[in-house]
Amino acid sequence: MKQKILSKSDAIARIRDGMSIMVGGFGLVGAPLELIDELYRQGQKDLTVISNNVGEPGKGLSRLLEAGRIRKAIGSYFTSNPVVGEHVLAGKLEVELMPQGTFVEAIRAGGAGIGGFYTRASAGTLLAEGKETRVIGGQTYVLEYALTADVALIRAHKADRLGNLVYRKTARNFNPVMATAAKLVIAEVDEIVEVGQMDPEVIVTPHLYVDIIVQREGAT
Amino acid sequence: MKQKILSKSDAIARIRDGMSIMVGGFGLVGAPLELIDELYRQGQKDLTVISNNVGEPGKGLSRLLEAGRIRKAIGSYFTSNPVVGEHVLAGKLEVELMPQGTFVEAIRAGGAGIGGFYTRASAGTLLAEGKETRVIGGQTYVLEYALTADVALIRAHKADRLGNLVYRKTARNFNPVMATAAKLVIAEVDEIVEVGQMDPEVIVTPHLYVDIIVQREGAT
Amino acid sequence: MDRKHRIAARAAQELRDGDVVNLGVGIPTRVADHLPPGVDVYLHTENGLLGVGPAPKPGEVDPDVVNASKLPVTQTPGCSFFASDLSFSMIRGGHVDVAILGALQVDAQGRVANWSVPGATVLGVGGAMDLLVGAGRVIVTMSHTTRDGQPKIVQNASLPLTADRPVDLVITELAVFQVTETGLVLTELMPGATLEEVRRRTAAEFRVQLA
Amino acid sequence: MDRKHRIAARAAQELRDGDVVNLGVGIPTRVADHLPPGVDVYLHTENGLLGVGPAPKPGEVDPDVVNASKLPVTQTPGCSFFASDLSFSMIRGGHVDVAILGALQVDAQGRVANWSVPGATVLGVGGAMDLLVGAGRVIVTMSHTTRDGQPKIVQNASLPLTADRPVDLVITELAVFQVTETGLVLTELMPGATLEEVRRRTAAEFRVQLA
Repeated sequence: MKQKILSKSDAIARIRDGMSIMVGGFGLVGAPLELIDELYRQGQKDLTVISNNVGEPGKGLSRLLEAGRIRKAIGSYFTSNPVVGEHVLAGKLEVELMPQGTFVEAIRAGGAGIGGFYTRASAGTLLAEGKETRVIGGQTYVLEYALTADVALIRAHKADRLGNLVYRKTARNFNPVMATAAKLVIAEVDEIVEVGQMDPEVIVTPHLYVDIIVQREGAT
Repeated sequence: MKQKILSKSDAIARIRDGMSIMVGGFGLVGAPLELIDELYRQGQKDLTVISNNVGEPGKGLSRLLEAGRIRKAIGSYFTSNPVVGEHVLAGKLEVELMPQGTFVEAIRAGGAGIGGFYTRASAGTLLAEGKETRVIGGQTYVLEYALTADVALIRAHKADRLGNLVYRKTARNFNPVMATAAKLVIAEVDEIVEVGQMDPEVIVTPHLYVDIIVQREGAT
Repeated sequence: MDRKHRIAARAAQELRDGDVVNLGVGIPTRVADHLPPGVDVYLHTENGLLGVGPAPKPGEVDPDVVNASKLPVTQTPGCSFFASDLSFSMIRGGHVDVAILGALQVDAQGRVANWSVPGATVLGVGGAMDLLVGAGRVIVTMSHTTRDGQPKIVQNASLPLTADRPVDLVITELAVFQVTETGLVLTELMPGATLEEVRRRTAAEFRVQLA
Repeated sequence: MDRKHRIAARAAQELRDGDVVNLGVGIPTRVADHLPPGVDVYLHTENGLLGVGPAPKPGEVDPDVVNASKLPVTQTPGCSFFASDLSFSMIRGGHVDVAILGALQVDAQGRVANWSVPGATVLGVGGAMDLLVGAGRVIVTMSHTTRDGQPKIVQNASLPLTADRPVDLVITELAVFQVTETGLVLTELMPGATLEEVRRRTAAEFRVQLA
């Protein structure tokens, strides 16, 4: 059996300057905060971050942003962190914004071998400017392309040693879908159990999606 | 609270001649056999069936086919039932065939408000003839459109009175996705429990997808 | 009952037993406090919960149970948790019966601008665009004018639209407008409001069909 | 060891510890019996199970646990069940490391025809097209010729192709071919086979690079 359990420093050491990184979490809920802190500690830079939000001032991904290590952020709602606006105005951060449903669907497409898809969301709005559209069944749909990344940092509740994952309540959010769409998937978990101790009916992320499991150090 | 539990005869009586019907199951595994039998008994005809297979001779959907009540079948693998071939050759059945992954993705799209999507599957083959293609990232993708239906007949293991569903093992297959893509969703279940008796983390089909619950009569 | 609660109470009258409802921030959040007797609704939040309950008591906060505003909420019996992809499939796919949202502007066709404030760099859209195109019925609840008295119901929106789809109903402290294919129709005056006042504070054409 | 098992055993040598593998019907099914020591693989079946075990003993059949051929199988520790949409997302998305499939024909570019038999009305495709475009690596295991001795490795397929993507490896009872950008390369003769015999029974051009 492949050994997937690594220390957070060994896990994050796989990330190189310039990589694209998906990061789970809705705000800080379900965000892999220990992995993000380790990434902050190790110093990788010039990163493209694909995440619904970019942390909060002094917390989570915002620490990387404040240190000038994020080049581009792709997501749906950055308004809650004023640091994002400051960096955009200062020309230090490129931002790509999309409807939250389009954002998550593009990531799903990336993980599911779907090259692109047509969604009603944003049709006729500023966000669809320059995008291809198509009328289907009398309504205008916008063409959106798949999103993938070099790495996904996700947060789960429990893993078994194979890498099967379950989540906790609304901390699930973007984590399972990001686990499908990156070349290297690193999961920060509260607890690791033996193979066979998870009910096969309730596993949310089957182990084929998970490369590395990191046990959280902090209290959960 | 809305009353969603009905007898199978009241549930199936909602189906009219000429309707399109999604039917869950991989072969007979996870197929809503009691609902299909009731549909056979009630006599609705001129049906379009959207199902991976069309039963087996004398069983499941094949009974409807043999009685000449299916006009068109949309699915992925009809080879296992020789009755399908006979009816096609006799000009009594129209067939629309697609790769199994495209079939299930089209249904998912129908339920998820996605108008169409690009898949690699079938590119350069007979099944893609006459379909639009697009090169994305250097590879050819085929444009496929969403599938929806008037009714979905699905099979689940357990329901609560609100209509939350869980499935059993590989009997899950197409059932959860079909539950998202039809105007009227009727679920045949082994057991009905009270609200609050299902773990909110393990519900596969949230109740907003389910209109009618029918308790199976037969032993499971 | 203050103005915001009156608007929320009027919106609650629109809900039917069994409806799955997504509530935006602000006035919409209060709709849940005004449900008529016998009407059970199921609150959906796009971050992955169907069956949102009221705010938790102090000391009973579960940091993993939040709503789309990232505020702590509770879960109700029969609820379910799911990932964001399924949550937006529900929204876009028409499985959320009613969305109740705030708006910065509504135009004469009933289209809404509610995601981008004037002048600022556009940095957030969230789930608004998906809800506006996908929800079965969309109800706008908002104050009739801005803080400085400017009409929010306008002939043409000066702010960027959130969707090409018109909403179904607009409820303010002064009036209720139904949105039809031919534009806005004033169908109700709220208690104490006059037609003259509505006309004065509205900058869009509308027809009047009071009951 | 009969011919089919020899082919399966050779295919098993291609698998690495931790691989997620999807096995087609026929010869591919037997690959699981020939895994080298220390190689744990996880069998995926497209109807919704990762962690397929061997056929059940009589009397221990669970009718709800079947493989893609609708035959009863068992489940292994650490397995998971999922719906068809996720199962094909795994396949198309490149998360199945290896697919081992049978074929009716392989052309000189290494493309496969395996879904439509000659003359018959086309009534089934199943998961073959998705596996062929999506699996990380595709290995064909098949008899070198048809029952009546006709070559199955041909310059141009007379049967309809299953995908535009060439496979990676073709294993028969006579030979192993690697598929490269410039076509088929014979890299191994199976025990007892001669280059002359392979040439005689193959109707496609190929290069020879025996170790």
